[in-house]
Amino acid sequence: MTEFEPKIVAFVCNWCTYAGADLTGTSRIKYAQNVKIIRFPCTGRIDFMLLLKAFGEGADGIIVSGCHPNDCHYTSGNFHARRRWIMFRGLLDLLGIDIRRIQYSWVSAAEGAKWADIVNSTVKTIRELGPYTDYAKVAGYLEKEVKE
Amino acid sequence: MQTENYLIRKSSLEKLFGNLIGNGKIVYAPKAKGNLALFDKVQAFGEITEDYIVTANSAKSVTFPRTEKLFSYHKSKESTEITDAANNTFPDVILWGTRPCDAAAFIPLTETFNGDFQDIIYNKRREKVLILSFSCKRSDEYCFCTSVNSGPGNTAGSDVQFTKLSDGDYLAEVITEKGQLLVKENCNLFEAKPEEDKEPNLAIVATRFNQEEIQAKLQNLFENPVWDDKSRACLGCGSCSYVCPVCSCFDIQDEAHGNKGTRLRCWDSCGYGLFTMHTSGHNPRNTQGGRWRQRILHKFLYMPNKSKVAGCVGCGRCSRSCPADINILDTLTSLQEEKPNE
Amino acid sequence: MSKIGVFICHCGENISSTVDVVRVAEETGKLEGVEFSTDYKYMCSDPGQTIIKQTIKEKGLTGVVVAACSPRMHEPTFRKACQEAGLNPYMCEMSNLREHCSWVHDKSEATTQKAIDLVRTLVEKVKLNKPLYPIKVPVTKTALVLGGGIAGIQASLDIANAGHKVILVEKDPSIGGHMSQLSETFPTLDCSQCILTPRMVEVAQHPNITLWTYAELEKLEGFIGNFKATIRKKAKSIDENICNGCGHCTTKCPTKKIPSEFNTGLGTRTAIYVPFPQAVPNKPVIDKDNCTYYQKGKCKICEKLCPTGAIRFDQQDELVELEVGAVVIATGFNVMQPSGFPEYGYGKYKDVITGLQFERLASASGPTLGEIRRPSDGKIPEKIVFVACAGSRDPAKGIPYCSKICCMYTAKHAMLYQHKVHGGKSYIFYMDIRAAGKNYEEFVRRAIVDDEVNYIRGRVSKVYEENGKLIVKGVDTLLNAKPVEIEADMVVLASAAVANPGAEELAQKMHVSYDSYNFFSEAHPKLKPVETNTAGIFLAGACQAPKDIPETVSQASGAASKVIILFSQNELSREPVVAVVNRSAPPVYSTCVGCFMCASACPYQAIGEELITDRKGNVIKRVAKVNPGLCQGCGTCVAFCRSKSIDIDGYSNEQMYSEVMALLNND
Amino acid sequence: MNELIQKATILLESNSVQVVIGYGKGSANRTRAIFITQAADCEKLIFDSRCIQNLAVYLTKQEIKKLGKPAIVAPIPVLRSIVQLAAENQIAENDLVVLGVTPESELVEFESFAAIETFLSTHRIEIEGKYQKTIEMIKSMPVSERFAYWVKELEPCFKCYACRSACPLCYCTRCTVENNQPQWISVASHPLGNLEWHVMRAMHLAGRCTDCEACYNACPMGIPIHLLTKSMLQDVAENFGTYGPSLDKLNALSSFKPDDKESFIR
Repeated sequence: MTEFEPKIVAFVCNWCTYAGADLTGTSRIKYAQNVKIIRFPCTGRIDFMLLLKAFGEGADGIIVSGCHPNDCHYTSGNFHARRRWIMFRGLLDLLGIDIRRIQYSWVSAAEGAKWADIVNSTVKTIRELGPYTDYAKVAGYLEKEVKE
Repeated sequence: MQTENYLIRKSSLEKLFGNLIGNGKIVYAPKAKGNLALFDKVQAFGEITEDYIVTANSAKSVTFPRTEKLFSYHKSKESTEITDAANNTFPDVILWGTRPCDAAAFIPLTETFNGDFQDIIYNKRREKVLILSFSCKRSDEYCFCTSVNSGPGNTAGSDVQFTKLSDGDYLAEVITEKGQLLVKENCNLFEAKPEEDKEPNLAIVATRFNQEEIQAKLQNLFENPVWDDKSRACLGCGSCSYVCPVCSCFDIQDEAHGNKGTRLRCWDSCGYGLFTMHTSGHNPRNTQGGRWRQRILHKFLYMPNKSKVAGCVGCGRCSRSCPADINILDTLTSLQEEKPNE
Repeated sequence: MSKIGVFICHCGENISSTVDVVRVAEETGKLEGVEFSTDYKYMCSDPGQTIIKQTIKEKGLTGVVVAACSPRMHEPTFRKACQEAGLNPYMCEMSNLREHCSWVHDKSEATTQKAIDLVRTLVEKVKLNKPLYPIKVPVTKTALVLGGGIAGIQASLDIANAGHKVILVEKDPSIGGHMSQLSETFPTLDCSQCILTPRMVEVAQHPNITLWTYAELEKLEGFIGNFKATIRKKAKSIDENICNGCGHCTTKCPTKKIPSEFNTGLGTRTAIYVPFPQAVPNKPVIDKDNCTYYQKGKCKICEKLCPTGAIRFDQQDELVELEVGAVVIATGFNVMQPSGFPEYGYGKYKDVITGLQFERLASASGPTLGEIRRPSDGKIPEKIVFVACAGSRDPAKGIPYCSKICCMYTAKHAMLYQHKVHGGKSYIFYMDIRAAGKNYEEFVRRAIVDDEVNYIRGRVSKVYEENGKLIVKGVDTLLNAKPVEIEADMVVLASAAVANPGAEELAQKMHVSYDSYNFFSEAHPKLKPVETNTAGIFLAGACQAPKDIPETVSQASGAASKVIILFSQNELSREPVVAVVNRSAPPVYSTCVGCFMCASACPYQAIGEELITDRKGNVIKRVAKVNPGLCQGCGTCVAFCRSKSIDIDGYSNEQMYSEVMALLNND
Repeated sequence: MNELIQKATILLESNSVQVVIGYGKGSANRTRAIFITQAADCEKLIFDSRCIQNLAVYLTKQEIKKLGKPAIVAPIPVLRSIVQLAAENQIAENDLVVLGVTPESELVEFESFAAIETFLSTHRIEIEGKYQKTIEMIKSMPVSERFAYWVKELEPCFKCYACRSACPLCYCTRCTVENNQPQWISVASHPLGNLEWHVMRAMHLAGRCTDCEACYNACPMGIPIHLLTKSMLQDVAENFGTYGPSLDKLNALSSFKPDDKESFIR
C-alpha cells in the first residue's frame, strides 16, 4: 500500500512567508512536496472562505502563514488576520471542522528553516490524521464516489 | 378506476410499514423535531409522529428535490463528455402520512413539469412515488383546503388514503392501481370493508373564499394597493415558496471543479429581489409588493388559466412558516372584498 | 478566449535537475486556454526573453506564465519583456519552480507533479488577469536620513550634492557616530577623526542639509515619494540660535563625574556637555538625568555664567512633522557588552576592556591622550593580550555570525600597541584570520612580520588576576592543543558587533523587515542590498549588518544614489495593485452598502466615502471609495467586505479563488 | 400600552414621523409587524411577550424607507440592533424616533443613539445558561461526531434565507451568496452548500451579532443556527473583551490590539 500523500495548500503573504520560503529554497533545505503555496499580498487579504473552499476541493490540510506581529509590510494586515483566525477557528471547532488540519504560523523572510519545519511538521500531522474523509463526504455529495 | 375500500387494523399498519422497509423501499414520513413535524427519511415505525396538522416542509422534494443533478460533464481541450442524469434509475419512494392537501399538490406540480416541456427526471421520479395519505382529523386557522376545491378527506393525488376511525382502526381507500398493487402484496393486512361515510372522522375546515371567484377577480386586480398593504412586513425570504408543495420555480447552477462539473436545478423563489433582476441592474419587479402579487397571481390566476388547476392546495404552510406572519388567507379574503378595476 | 503562453525555465540545471521540465511543458500545454508551451535553458537570458516576445507576437498571446525562479527575483524582468512585445505587463505571472520546488525537493515524480500543479494554478490565475496601468504619484524631493555616523553623513552629502534637500536626524548631541571614537583606521592607519571631521563640518555647513541632533523618529506614515515623518526633537535645554559654543558652561558645571559615553566610560564629562571637542554642532546639551537643577531643583550655574543667556531649563521636547520622499536608515550598530562571558573577567577586572575602549586609549583625543595606559593604575602595559571573536561566531553564548571587522581592528590594535609601547609584547588569540579586502591581508602580515605580534590560534578559557597580573589561560591549537598561559597587564576583547537596542522598535515604526539579530533586512541579499522591503526606504551601513568603513561608505553612496534616482522624476509610477470599490449602472450604482468596515480596517486611511447623487444632486447612495495614491494593496479591506464590493487588482477575488480551485483539481 | 399608543399618536399627528413601526395582532396567537401611517390606527399597537420579531430589520428595507421618517417600537433586542446599525452607518440619529420599551413594558425615549448605548450598558447581552450548556455539550463531542451532528442539523436547510432576511444586520444589497464571480457559496442546498452558507453567515456576524435570535425564530425548519452566533459572541468576549453592540465604529473584527492573545499560531 502506498503511503497517504496529503494535499496541503499554503496561503502565505508575499512579504514574509513567501520570501521565507524563497530562502528555504536558496538555502537548499528539503521539505515534503505535499505543500503548495498560493501567494497573497498580505495575510489580511486571506478570505476565510478560501480556506473553506480548499477543504471543499479536497485539501487534507491548510497552512496559513504571514509576517510576525509588528512585522507586517502593511503594518497591520496580520493583526486583522489574527483576529479573523481566532474567530474562524472557534467557529470551525464548534462545527466539528477539524482545526488540527489548519496550521497557522508566522514565518519571516529570514526564517527559511522555520518554513521547512512548518511544512514538514504539518505534513506529518496531516499524515497522522489521514485523509479528510469527513469533509470529502460532505463535499462529494453530488458524486457519491468518495473513497473511504 | 373505482375507489376500493378496505379496513386495516391499527396493529397491521405497523406491519405494513415493516413490510415496506423490509422490501428496501425508501420511506418518508412525518418526524417530530422540536415543535415541528418534518418529512424525513424514516427507518422505524416509532420514528413517525401522528401529532401534526401538516409537516413544516412539504413532500414535493421527492419528485422535485431542492438540488437536482441534471447532468455532469468532464471537459478537456478537445472534447466534452456529458453524463445525463435523465438516464439514471431513481429509487422507489413511499410517502407515508402526507395530508390530502400534500397529495393533491402533486397534480399541479406534475402539470408544471409536463407543460411545454416534459421533464424526464421529474416524471421518472414521480412514477416511483407511492403516496399513502392520511386524512385530517384536526385543522387550524391556517388551513383553507376547502376554499380551493379540496378538503380534509380529498383523495385526489393519493394512491391509498387512510382515515382513522373512531375505534382506532383505519379505513383504507385505494384510489390507484399502484395502491391496488400495495394491497395485493400485503393482502393479509387488509380486510374487506363495506361502504362507509368517512365524513364524521374528518376535521371541519371552513370555506373562506371561492377559488373561481378569486380567479375571475384577479383578471383585473393587477394595480391595487392590497399588494403593498399585505406584503409590507415581507422580509423577502423564500420560506413561503420552499415550504409550498406546489411552488416549482428553480434556478440553474453549474458547480465546477477544474475540468469536471455538475449542472444543478435548485429551488428558487419569487420572493427574492434577485429573482427578476436583469444583468443591467434593472428589476421589473423591484418591490416586495410586486413579488407578493406575482405569487398570488401565479397560483390563483395564471396556473388555473393555463392548466385548469390552481397552484394552491390550501395547506397554509406559507403562512405558518412566514417569519413576518404574512398570511395568504388574509390577502385572499381581503381580495374578495376588493372591487375589480374597471 | 484566453491564449496563454507557458514558458518553463531550466535555470541551467537548477530546475531541470529535479523537475522534468519537458513534461511540465507538455502537460501544461494540454490545459484549456494554453496556446503554447515550451521549455528553455535560461528564460531570463536574452534568447529566452526573445522566445517569449516572439511567441506573444506570433501567437497573439493574451497572457504569459513564466515558470522559473521566484517572482521576487525576475517578475519585473518578464513583465518588461511582455511589455516590449506589446502585452500589458500585468498579464504576466510567474510560477516559482526553483525556490519553491526544485531547490527544496529531490528529483522524483512527485516533484514534477508539484511543478505541474504550480504552473496550472498560475495559468488559471493569469486567465483572469486584466491589464493594469501604473498609478502616478508626486515625489517630495526631500530625503530623511536617520543616523549621523559615517553612513548617514556620506548619504546626506551625496544627496545634498545632487541638489536635493536632506534632513539628517541624529539621536546623540553630535554627529560622527562610532567612527569619531576610533583612533586610527585599518589598513592605512590614518587618523579616523582627521578624515571624518571635515565631512562633519561639511554636513553642518551644507545649504541643502538640515541637521537635527538630539532627535529621533517618532512615527513614519505614507509611502514612497510621500512619507510623513514625525521627529521628536529632544529638549537640549539650550537655545541653539543664541549659544555661541564658548564652553564656559561645560567647564564650570559642578557635576563632573559622569562617565563619558564618547570615551566609553574611560573618561568623565559634565552634566551640560559637548560629547567631544570636534562635535558638530559644537553646542552643549544638558543631560537631565544627571543635572543637579533637574534632579534637585537647585544650581543653574550654567545659566548664570552663560554670556548669551542661551540656557532654557523650561524647554520641552518638540514634535515636528515632515514631508519627505525617501528615507535612508543609517542608525549603525552597537558593541556587545562581554559581561555574558565571565571567563574573560570583563567588568570584574578593570584592565579587561573592549576593543572600542582600546580605540579611546589609543586615540590622541582620548582620556590618555593616546598613550596606552591601564585603566586600573595608569601603568603602561608590558604584555597585552587580545581576544578575537569575544562573542562572535559563538552560537551558544554569543552570536552565531562573524562580526567581520574584529580581525582587522585587532591586528590594528596590536600594531598600534607595538608602535606606542616599544618593547611591549602583544598576543592575539584567534579562531581564523579573516582579512579579505583590499590591502587587508598585507596589513595583518605587517602586524605579524614587522611588528612581531604573536598570533595564537586558539581560544581563551579563563582570565584571572594574580599578583597584579592578568593570567590568561588558553590553548594553542596549532601546537597540538598545547595549553598556553600568559601573564598579561591588559586584556582587550574584540566584542561582537550587534544591532542597536532600539533597532527592532524602529523597524516596526517604519514597517521594514529585520532579521533575527534585529539587523534591518535588505530587499534582496545580492541584487537589492540597499533597498528594504518598503519602497522608498533604504539602508546604509552597519544597521544592516556589521561593516567596515569603506563598505559603509560605499553602501551609503549606493543608498544615496537610489534616493537621487527616485528624486530624478517629478512623478512616480506606482504598482497598480490597489483596491477598488465596484461601480455599476443605475439603479444599483455599486453593491457597496457603506458600512465602512473597510475604512476602519485600512492601515493607510486610504478609504473615504463617495456620495452618489442623481442629476438634481440628491444623495442616492453613500459608498466607500479608495484613494489609489494612498492604497498600498494589502487587500485587508477585500477580505472584510461582506458583500464583496471591494476587490483588489492583481489579487482579485476571482483570481485567488481560481488559484485554490486549480491547485486542488488536477483534472 | 396606553403610553406607547399616546406617544405614537402624537408623533403621527404632529407629523414628526410618517410611520410608526410596531407590533400588532397577527395570525393565531402571533403578533406581527405593523406599519401605522394614520394616527387613528395607533390603537392597533400592542406590546407583550409574544412580540419577538426584531423590527429593526425594517429600518433598512427600501419599501419601509419609502413611507417616510419612522418611529420604531424598540424592546431591548431592537435597541441593540439600532446601536449596531448606527455604528455601521446604516441609520442616522435625525432620521428615526426610537420608542424604547423596557422589559417591564415601560416606554423609554432617547435623545440620542449614545443615550441608547448608555441605557444598554445596564442591559448587557447574556448567553442563557441552557445555550451555554448546549454549546459546551456540542464542543465536548469528538470532532468527527460534532461534524456529523451539524451536518445532520443543517440537513433540513433549503436555503430560503429567512435567517438572513430576518436579521437586522444582514442589510447588504448583494449578499456574498449572490455573488457568482466567483461563486463563493454553492447556491445549492446540498450538505456542502449548507455548511458553507452557515459558516459564512456566522462569520459575517462575528463581532456584530446582537443575539436577538431573529435568525432562529425565522427558520421554518427550526435549525439551531443561533448557537453558532451565540458561541461566537462568547469567543469575542473571551478573546477581545468586548460584548454586544457599540457605537464605536471599530467592532471586534475591524479592529485589533497588537497584543491580542492566541495559542495556535506557531
